[in-house]
Amino acid sequence: MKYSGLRVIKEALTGHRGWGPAWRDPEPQKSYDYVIIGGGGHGLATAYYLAKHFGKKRIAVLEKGWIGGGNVGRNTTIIRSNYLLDGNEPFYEYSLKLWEGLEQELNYNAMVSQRGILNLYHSDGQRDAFVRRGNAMILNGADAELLDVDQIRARYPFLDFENARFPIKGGLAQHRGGTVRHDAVAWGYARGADSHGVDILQNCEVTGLRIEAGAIRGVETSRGYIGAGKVASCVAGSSSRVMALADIRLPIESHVLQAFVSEGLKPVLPGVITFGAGHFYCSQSDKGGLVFGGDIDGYNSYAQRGNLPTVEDVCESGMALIPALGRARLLRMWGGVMDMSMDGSPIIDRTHIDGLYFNGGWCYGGFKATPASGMCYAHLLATDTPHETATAYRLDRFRRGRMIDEKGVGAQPNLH
Amino acid sequence: MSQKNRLPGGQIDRSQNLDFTFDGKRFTGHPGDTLASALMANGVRLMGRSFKYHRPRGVLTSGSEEPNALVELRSGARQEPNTRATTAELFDGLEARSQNRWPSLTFDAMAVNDRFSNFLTAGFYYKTFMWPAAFWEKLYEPIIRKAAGLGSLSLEEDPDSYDKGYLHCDLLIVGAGPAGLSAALTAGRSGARVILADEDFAMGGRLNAETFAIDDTAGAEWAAAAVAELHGMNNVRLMPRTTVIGGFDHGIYGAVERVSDHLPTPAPGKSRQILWRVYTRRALLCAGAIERPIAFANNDRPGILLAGAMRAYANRWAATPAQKVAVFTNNDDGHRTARDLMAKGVRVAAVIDVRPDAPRIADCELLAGAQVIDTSGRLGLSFVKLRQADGSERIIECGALGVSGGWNPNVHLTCHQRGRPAWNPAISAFVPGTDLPQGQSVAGAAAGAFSTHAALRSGAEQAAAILGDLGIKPDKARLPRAEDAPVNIQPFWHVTEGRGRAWLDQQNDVTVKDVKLAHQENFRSVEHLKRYTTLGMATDQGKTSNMGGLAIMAELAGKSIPGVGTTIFRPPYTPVAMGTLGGRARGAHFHPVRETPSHIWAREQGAVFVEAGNWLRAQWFPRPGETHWRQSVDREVRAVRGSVGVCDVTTLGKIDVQGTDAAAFLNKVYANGFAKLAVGKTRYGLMLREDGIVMDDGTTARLAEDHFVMTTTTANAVPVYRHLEFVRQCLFPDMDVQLISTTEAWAQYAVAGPNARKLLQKIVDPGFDISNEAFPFMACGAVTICGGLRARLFRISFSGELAYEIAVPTRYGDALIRRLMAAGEEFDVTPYGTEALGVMRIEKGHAAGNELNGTTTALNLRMGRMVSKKKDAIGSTLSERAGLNTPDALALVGFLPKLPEEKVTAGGHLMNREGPLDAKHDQGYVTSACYSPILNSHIGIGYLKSGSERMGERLRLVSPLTGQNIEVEVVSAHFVDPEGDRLRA
Amino acid sequence: MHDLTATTALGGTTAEVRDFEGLRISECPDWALASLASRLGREDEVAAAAQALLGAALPGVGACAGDGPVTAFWIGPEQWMLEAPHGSHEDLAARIKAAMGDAGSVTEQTDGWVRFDLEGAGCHQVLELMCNADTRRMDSPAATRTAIAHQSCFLIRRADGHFSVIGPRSSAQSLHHGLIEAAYSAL
Amino acid sequence: MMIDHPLLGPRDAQEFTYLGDASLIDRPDWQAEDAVDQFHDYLYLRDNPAGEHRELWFHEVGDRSWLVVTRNTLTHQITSVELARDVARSRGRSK
Repeated sequence: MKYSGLRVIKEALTGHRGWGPAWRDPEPQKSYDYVIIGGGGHGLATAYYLAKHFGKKRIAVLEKGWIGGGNVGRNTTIIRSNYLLDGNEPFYEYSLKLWEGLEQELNYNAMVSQRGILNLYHSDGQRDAFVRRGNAMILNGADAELLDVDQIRARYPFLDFENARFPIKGGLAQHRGGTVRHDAVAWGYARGADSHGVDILQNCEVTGLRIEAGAIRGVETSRGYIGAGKVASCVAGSSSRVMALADIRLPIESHVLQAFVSEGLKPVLPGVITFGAGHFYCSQSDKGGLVFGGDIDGYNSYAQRGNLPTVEDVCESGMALIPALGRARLLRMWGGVMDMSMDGSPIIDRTHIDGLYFNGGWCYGGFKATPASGMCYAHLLATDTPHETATAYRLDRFRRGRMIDEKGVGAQPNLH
Repeated sequence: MSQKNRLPGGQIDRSQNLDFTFDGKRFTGHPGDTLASALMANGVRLMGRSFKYHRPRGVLTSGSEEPNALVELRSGARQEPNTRATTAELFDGLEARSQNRWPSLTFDAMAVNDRFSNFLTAGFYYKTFMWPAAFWEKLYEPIIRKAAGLGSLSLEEDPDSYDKGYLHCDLLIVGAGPAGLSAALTAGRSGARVILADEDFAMGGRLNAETFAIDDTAGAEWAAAAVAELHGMNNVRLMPRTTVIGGFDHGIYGAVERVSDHLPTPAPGKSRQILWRVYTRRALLCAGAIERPIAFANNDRPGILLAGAMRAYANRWAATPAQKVAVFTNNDDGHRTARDLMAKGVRVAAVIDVRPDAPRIADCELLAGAQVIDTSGRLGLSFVKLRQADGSERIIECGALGVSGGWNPNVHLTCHQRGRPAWNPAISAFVPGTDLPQGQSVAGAAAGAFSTHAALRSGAEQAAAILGDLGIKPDKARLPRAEDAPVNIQPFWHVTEGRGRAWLDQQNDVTVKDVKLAHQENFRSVEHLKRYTTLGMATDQGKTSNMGGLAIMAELAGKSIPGVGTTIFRPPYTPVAMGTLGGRARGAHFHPVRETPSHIWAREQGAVFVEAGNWLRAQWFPRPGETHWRQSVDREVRAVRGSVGVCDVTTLGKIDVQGTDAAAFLNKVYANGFAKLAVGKTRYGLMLREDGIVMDDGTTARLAEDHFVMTTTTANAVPVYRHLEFVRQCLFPDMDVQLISTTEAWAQYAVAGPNARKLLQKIVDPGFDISNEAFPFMACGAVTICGGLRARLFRISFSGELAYEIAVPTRYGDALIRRLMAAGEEFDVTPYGTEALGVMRIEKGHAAGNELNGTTTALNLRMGRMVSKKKDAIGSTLSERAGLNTPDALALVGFLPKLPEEKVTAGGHLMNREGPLDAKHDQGYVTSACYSPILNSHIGIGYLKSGSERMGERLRLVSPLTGQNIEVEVVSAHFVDPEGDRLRA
Repeated sequence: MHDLTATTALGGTTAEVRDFEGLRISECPDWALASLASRLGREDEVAAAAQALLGAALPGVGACAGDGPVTAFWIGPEQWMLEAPHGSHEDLAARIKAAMGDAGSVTEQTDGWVRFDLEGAGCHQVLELMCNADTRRMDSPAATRTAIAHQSCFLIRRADGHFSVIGPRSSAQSLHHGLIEAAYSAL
Repeated sequence: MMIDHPLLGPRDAQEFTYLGDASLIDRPDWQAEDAVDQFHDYLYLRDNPAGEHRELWFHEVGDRSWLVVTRNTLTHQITSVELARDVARSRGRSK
């Protein structure tokens, strides 16, 4: 059902009786051409583009719980394409361009809001690195601007410019960056995919992969066996668990990342801001909550909950950057399971098993990548060739010595 | 204004008056009041506006679960948005303002939203505001943002300070109601180390709000006596005004103590709040229960509150929302409210009980089997409309309505480690599940034991069981007598009849209709319901509203309530000030400051300092007349290259490596060989990560056969030490090698320049020959200076000049820098800072932080040959991977601009002179750049594809970010003295 | 004898002492420190040599030993820190090395650290705002390592109501500031 | 989290620095035919189990011991803690 201004008015006047389900809850069919494991943002986006842009049929998305219940429903909603390395920047810029057209594409208001993102720097070394990065962004067709302290003070007068332990020396801004209403991304793609015939199967957990003669045949699920031509894993933090069903070990560790929201406040922060001398980034939602986060807790975990020291570390950094936050109250903290890869960059690739595909290793950058990840994964599934912006995201890059290490910390996932 | 709704009795001190203002209006209350109770006593029912529709709202509860009565407390920099009037202790001079209304609380222009409520239903935003695309950021969103949010921040720096601390106990008891006090008495009398925490300023929990007797005394008095006894035990720590905000792994609890919030301002030196991390062996949750409302049409008018809260205001705070009230209930507990208020002389118009067989109640009309179908009254309740058992309608006049839908055990903390509550049909509520956090038990109403007797008993029993587990003999005391009324309840969630909206989440304005719409649109999982309608996402996290939403979704889906399940309870239990979680690590004290031995002296010289990690280092030393940093830095560089300069290099990491296998160990951690390094010599070492990427570099000196001193870069001192311990303990556990950091034990100065030796010869004691022959380049050894002070001398050079580093025990560092300056006068010795150091190392093409960026290999640094293939060293194997050894691999080279005055930009990208300027044609980038006063030109070093073969080639250096596009020539990175004659002089 | 004047970690020529209600916080610069670690397989020789030096056996995990001028506390497996008055033992490391020979690795640590002593009944209230050590239940004497004001410090309980905080010398100012603020807040 | 240090008893995990899978102790032979492949698997591939995980922690703010901690990644429950040096020796590592 198309959403339109007229429709909204009509429904309002007739008690909203006309609104139908945003997506169906069909029974599983015996088999599908494409089975996508994981009803998160990436899985739903993949299904949507596979059906809409590549015209594929007989597609199912299998979700062990409720769709959008993973990291797309548990993140700090930031979109940006301020990456440095050749392997990454074109992909994330492509993703940002897809965000820019998302509402019209989906006929669903995911509240894509290009409020801008500002990364602060506090040392000459950081400045040099940001200059290199900003140049890489521009040379890749993205936008970037280097701001001096006065320009930052004008926009964020309440940052600590007076008494800071690590004085702000400038910042790298991407004005096209911003935030998106995260749940709506899952719902919008689900509604779009459903309207193109994709079966979204909730409470359908994959318990096994049926592989014969080196080729995938189907998946065992909590709702029975489902045959499949191609099976595409897209389960973020659960990547290792699903791929273990095919005896595949990954260059990935699962770590918990916490995020936080404050009580609702009248507008404070116009855009997204990132502290360069500690672990803190923050934006303000349309409802008025300050949405912020910092570093991962730092140890392997599937527990979806964090520990107090990380909360304190984030809030210490928050107070160091914005001393006026002292009397704002942290309302809720939550933890998501991140698929931290060995170089901090993702993987979108085929596996050595015919018909089995893998998408993962998003670390905590997965949300902003949702549209491009879906499009590139759909491209790979439909054509068996990588999308031009995702050619570097290969499984064997570590064996070949082709790491894509933005942070330069090496094979230690908890440092990326 | 008089306290017209103040009742007799209560736990307030009428001998003292406290003056306060609400929206500028002056009122009076008493010690013991909360802001809410004082306002109620003064006849104020309207206290706030709702989030979305700006509906007038009054107090709903008497505790921290309050959704409606939120105010901006205090003013100026201390303004606290969204403060619950129900927990704010009254103090003299308290200032409070209502929120989210304009121009005033009684007339709020935004209340117009309420007229458009048909449009603003759940999910409305997702369906509209899409046309035209560009309007979202420009028009719609700004309007929405302006309207949204509740209170506002002052945006001034918080003037208060906050502490963080650690506590340890055998047993943490959360909640000091009957169960908690009973448990604390049992554990305290048994000698266990107990902490009893309660969020309230008065311990006793519901005992303070009820009229029950315990033994022969009033409950409140029994509580006071129990607290007094506990106070006398030095093994018990009583913590009122302390909210346990979360339970974390392995028995660690977070608790926030409000030290000064009941005072106008904190006392000098004292903090506003303290975050306690409590290490517990066991924890007992006695957090009681939270009453839940019943949804019916227009159930949100000021004056409609929970029955238990109405009772608490009357009994504890001697306040009533109106002189004539009614009660609407589905259980016996609601009747208590009627009885208690009547006892206080308040007229109770009727008790409306949905149960046809409701028990009689004396002196008050009981309307059994009746339901409230609507209410009326502008800005406050005037009438309630009923449907009676016989089907007739009836209107009752009353100024307040106490509503009771039953009680929910407060299971919040049992779920912080993903535990799920279980449904108990006997009380139609969720109780703690079996998957409690490690070491946690639950007692009293929190466990579903609702009567006072049951609470006292389960508290004592649980405490005794825990003590048994801990091997402490429990004290066996008689259990006091108390009421033991059973729970009689008929599950009832919402009145289906009635045309007006029935509210579930009063702060976020979520109605029964919204839940129905979510169901209709297939947002049926509880998480979808919550996210689509925002039910339970307000500042109260749905403490009074979630159950209603679940029950209605269950109805619609034809499922049981446990079948629908609950959303996840997450910390904190109540919102926590960011300042409290930040503690003292703020402003200049965000991180510790590390000062170098010459810090005080450098400050005297007027040095400009720069952060290097936590270190503060002198960046340059301005001289009178120098107006630009470049003047100072150029002078310092010329001085070093022309005569001699001194620089504090203490910050470089120093690790003492000893043992018979010390050399073999260094051979493992360095890519190049160290086994054959002679005693008394120093060698440059290249340290790789196991993935073949450069981790760090530095010089290591061999002081004896079995004794080395390794230097690391300032930034990597800690990670390198950790890595060395890993190699020692985990990879080569039988190597005889011992490690310890000595970074700060020695004050170390670089003495560099043609006159460096002459200067040092003036302070090194005569017995030591440091001539070029006796002490050549890369020599090292122990010496004494200034008449016998032990020191270490290294002939190493970062600047490329004849240079030494001299180290003395740190306490003599200040004296040594002064001595060097005095002794060096004849050479015009010049102190130089990190900038000049940087310029000189770039002139020499030495790699530093900008070059060692975590992606560079030895090959990139043109040190590929240093990676020995004849031995096993960390990183040597994986450095052989093809992708790290491509023919066009990046190589470190130098760049000279075509015009010397053209700035070379670090971070600029290199492009072929002809051809497009885009990422696809990137040839490399500049890592470091500076102005060289020696070459009288800007210079840079950086990485260039196949750099080694491209000397003399002309390239474009582009930095669109800084608007630069110049021509540069590729040259060797060794701009100055490539043969190294100077440093061997 | 050399003619260079020493400064304390806080930058003075005399030690800083601050008094509070029930607590004295004093900088203690007059102590020499040296670390000792057993070489692999030479543990017994080190133990014997240390016995002679300390007049007591080397302390076990978390413990302190010695009542003469030289005392020791445990800092890690087969690793100890030795303390002695600076005036008489500025050459502490050299003396220990002489006693150990090549059986032990010895490193001068004197100026790697700053020592603050907390004396008085208020020490527990201050320390519970500074570190996670359970100071009330700590043995006396005993030593542990703990984070204080974001710095890795040794905490030694010398006697009831007497603790030493030994932290990194370069951040003495920050450590001192933290202790002082905690004292104002707690006492 | 609390880590029950074999020497020091329960210590807050805050005092430790985490490295990762304890299999990092099993460093391959640099002279093996397929050394590069072995080192690749050693350094980059992980079981990353949802359940019992043996992992390396360094007692940074403590006694500088590397520990092998056996911890359940679903519940965070810790079932054993050993000195990494002992584990390394038991797995045949020496010089």
